[in-house]
Amino acid sequence: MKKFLNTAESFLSDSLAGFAAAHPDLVVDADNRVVTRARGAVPKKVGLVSGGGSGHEPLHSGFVGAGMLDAACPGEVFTSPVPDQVLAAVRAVDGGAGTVLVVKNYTGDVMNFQLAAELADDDGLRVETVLVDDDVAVQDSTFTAGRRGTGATLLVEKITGAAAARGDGLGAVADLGRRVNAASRSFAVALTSCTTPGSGRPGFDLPDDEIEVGVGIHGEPGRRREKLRPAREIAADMVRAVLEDRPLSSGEEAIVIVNGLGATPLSELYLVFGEVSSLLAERGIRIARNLVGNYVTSLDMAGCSVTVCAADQEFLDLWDAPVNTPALRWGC
Amino acid sequence: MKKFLNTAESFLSDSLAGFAAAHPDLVVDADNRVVTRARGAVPKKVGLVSGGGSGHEPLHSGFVGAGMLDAACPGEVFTSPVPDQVLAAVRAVDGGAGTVLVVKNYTGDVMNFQLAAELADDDGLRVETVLVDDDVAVQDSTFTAGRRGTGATLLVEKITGAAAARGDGLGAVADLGRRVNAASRSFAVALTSCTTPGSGRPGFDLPDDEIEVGVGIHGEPGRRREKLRPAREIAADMVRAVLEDRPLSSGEEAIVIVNGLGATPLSELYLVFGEVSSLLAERGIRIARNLVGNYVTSLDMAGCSVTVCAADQEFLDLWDAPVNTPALRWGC
Amino acid sequence: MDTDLARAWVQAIAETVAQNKEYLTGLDAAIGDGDHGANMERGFSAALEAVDGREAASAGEVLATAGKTLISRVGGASGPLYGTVFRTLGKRLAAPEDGTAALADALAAALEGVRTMGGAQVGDKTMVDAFSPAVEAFTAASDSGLGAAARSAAEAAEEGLRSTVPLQARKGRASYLGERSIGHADPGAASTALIFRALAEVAGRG
Amino acid sequence: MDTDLARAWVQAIAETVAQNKEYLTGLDAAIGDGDHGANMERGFSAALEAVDGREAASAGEVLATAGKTLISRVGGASGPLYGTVFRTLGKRLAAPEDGTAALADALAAALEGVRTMGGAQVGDKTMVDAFSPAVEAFTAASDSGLGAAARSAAEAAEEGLRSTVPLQARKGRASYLGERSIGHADPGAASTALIFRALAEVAGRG
Ligand SMILES: Nc1ncnc2c1ncn2[C@@H]1O[C@H](COP(=O)(O)OP(=O)(O)O)[C@@H](O)[C@H]1O
Ligand SMILES: Nc1ncnc2c1ncn2[C@@H]1O[C@H](COP(=O)(O)OP(=O)(O)O)[C@@H](O)[C@H]1O
Ligand SMILES: [Mg+2]
Ligand SMILES: [Mg+2]
Ligand SMILES: [Mg+2]
Ligand SMILES: [Mg+2]
Repeated sequence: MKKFLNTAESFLSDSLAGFAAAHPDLVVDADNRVVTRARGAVPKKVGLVSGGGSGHEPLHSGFVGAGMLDAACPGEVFTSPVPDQVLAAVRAVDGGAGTVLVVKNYTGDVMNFQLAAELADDDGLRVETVLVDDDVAVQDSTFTAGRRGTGATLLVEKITGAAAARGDGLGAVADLGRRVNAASRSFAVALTSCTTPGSGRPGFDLPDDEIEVGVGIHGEPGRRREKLRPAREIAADMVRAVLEDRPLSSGEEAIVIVNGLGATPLSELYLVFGEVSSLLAERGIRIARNLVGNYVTSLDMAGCSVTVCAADQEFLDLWDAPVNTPALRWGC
Repeated sequence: MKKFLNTAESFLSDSLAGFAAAHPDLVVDADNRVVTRARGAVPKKVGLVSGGGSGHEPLHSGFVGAGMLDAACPGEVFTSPVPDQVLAAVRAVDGGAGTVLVVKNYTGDVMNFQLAAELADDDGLRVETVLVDDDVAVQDSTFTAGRRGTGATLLVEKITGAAAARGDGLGAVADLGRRVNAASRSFAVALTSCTTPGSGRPGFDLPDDEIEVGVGIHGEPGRRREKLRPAREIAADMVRAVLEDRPLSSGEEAIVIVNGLGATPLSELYLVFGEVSSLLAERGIRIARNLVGNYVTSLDMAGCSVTVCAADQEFLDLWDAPVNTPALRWGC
Repeated sequence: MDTDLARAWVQAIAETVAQNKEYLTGLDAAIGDGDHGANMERGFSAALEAVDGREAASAGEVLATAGKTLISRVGGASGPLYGTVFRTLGKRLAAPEDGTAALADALAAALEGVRTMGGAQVGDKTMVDAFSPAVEAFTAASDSGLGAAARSAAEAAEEGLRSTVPLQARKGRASYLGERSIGHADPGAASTALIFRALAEVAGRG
Repeated sequence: MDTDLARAWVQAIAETVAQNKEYLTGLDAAIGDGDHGANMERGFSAALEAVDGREAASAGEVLATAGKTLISRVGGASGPLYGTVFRTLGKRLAAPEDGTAALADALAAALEGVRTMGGAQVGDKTMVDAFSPAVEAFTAASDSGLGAAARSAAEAAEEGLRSTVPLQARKGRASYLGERSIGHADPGAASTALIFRALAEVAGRG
């Protein structure tokens, strides 16, 4: 394993210390492992908290700031945060209007955020949870853990963040988040695995001509292994998987994210975006907004995900609303 | 080689097509391979053009936009652009006030931009060149090719871009660029090599416990090979190399960039930034501004560079000035 | 179960998960995300510290402390689940005179807690596949005393662990792999087996 | 040199650099940035297309077209340098009656152009290390006719290429490696050797 770190044990706290040094306009509570905006709770604004295992940077800490999250709770690498962390975050951001928790659908995240919500309830704090489960590579069934939350998390956090900023109430923000999630689908392909500081070894080994198709963001193997093919064909498979699950008609508008998993150069992500945009154009689907870059990553995994969100005008307006965070910034 | 591409030959044009699709507010001239702002030449504003081999994205195309570059000329991967490209860019952005060319100090870039400058002169266009050569890993001597241009390119492009936007004249913008370059030093370390689409093989092989110290941004080996050590020690070596060449006194202010070379996760870059910021704090140097992320990359190389720029108030004001490009955006 | 035994159990678990960290992580890397070893080590070393640093009136108090610590320190799926196990045991073993039969009942309640929280059934390829047969075996053998019951439970848990290998996962991260989860043992079932083996060891000492 | 020979030379270079693309790239990957093969192939295939698609009154016109095309299509260090070489040859070989002595002078001027543009001397581990001895050898043998002069130049260029191996680079990308550039042949010297060998071949045919 080759990484810039001091010890595997101190990786997260050292990295958070650097994050704190780089962003003096944010507050990093190193003990509780909570990142908040400098101003703290905003009276009457719905608070927005997310979190999850670390290793997906800039998600979630990089999305704390005006117009997006009020707080992020980074867990250990690939390990959901503990309820105490989430509770500390809720307490820090609650301005009296309640707090929305954006939770990616993983058993651990769901349970820990659920415990936190119960603790918050004990404190008399109102909390609503929005579960993100956009990854169509995973079978969706009540008999399984259901779909993973991946790229759509960014969409939910941005759009609900804007709604909270304009003064929407707790129920409205949560409902909006659920609508964004329901309108979004993702699919990812990996060229390599990734290595956690703790394990020191890649999650899987891939020959030099094979890819993992349908991977998540935790270095786990995907649904199947395939030979490497031209980007055009891989993109076509990703777009097909996404649109089969949530068809968009000709004339509909979409927000599209081509997201790098960590080690894939921007030039390749743009190339994939070019293919995706041609494929959607062929179907008459209009890409109203897009994002190309590393946003929801999986440590040093090479690969990318494609997220398509069927966007109505409200989504687009809230997407365009000002945002000022380390990793997403416009309009301000 | 595992990359998202169709063919090695079409890599650059496919990637540029995706860039064009992703950024409808920019104009990509696919024939000339020139990226410009939608508005074209701004009357009386000094034009700012940069370019170089591709593979360093977001540099340079990702820095085209208000407050930064007027045009970028992406060459083939790791190959400087041809004079025709640069000339087309100069023609496109010249608003009558002349054009500054920001050129990284590589033999190929210097010669091709020089030829372009001569052609522009034949056209009656006024052109000034700012050469960036910040990499202290390379011996600086008139008998050699001199130092490479790396991370400081971003500083020069941002700060001169702001100066051009506020209406500074040709000579003033060029001089400012030279001052920024003179105040900046960089040093980089690689954990892995990178693979160009054309060659299909990494530039060098590194055992799992070794790093290349003093690398550039073209996959070439560095000055020496070392055992992997804790990030704290590697950061100390980088900071020492930079400050030995351009000492900063206690109390001085700096703009610091911890830049990923392409495949290094943000969490590790923040960790390195944390170490760098402790090391500078020990010396009483104040980090007035910072940037942590992938800005001047080397395809899929894992590694990072540290750039320190001794900043006066003018640099800081121009750094803070609004910028609206795909990869750098604030204040607007 | 008295406080000493409860402490000894927590200590034995802390030791065995530390020794088996790589093993648990390796299982989790194959079909999960490779953190189960680290999660268990972090959790039980913290739990041990917590119970060691604190007077307790009953085994239940010791185990409740361990459970709360697991919830506060582990995260992931295993944190709340094992946290629930030990908090439930804690609640149920409040009386100093609680014996093997009471422990059997408490373990059954703990299993119920895991099932309620995670929704997994036997056959879903989770810790339940080891926990459930272990509780059954413990209950069946509880008349023969703690040592025998715990040994029997540990064997059943290990058998349950082996039974996860051919299964396709329906819960937890391994479920994302679909058919590709077949052929691997479940990491949580493996840690459950360690937990029951640790109980058998400390019970055997007495 | 007549127009046919000039065209044949450009074609022979295009063929040999295409065949040796991997070889040139490999040399460049070791001490540079791994694009020299692609650069040379892109440049000379474009040059060949340009000279084939165009009537020319003299060898000079053919070579000037090749030179301009190299400048417009290659980029990198080799584009302007080889572009200068062929543009200079083009300027100097304007008269149809230009013979071997004129070519010798033109080659010397081309070398001077490379030196002026790149600032490299013999011993700096660049194409100059192959080009300079090739020009000397060509000039020395120019009385013996084009074929003999070109063969002698090709041998000198190849000898010059070998001489770059023990050198430490002072110009071009390889200079960034300092002492680590020692032990590798210079890619530009290798392509220069191919260019002179191509001249020897087409001259030998006539
Ligand atoms: N719904 C569930 N019910 C019971 N046990 C579960 C459930 N989901 C996961 N587990 C157990 O948790 C184990 C994984 O724990 P761990 O790796 O620590 O957490 P995570 O999966 O969050 O990384 C699995 O091997 C499985 O035994
Ligand atoms: N200053 C120089 N003078 C002469 N030749 C040079 C100079 N710099 C580089 N070269 C030649 O150019 C070759 C590299 O060409 P190429 O790889 O195509 O360009 P780049 O170095 O820009 O990638 C080197 O091997 C060397 O022979
Ligand atoms: Mg986990
Ligand atoms: Mg090059
Ligand atoms: Mg796990
Ligand atoms: Mg080269």
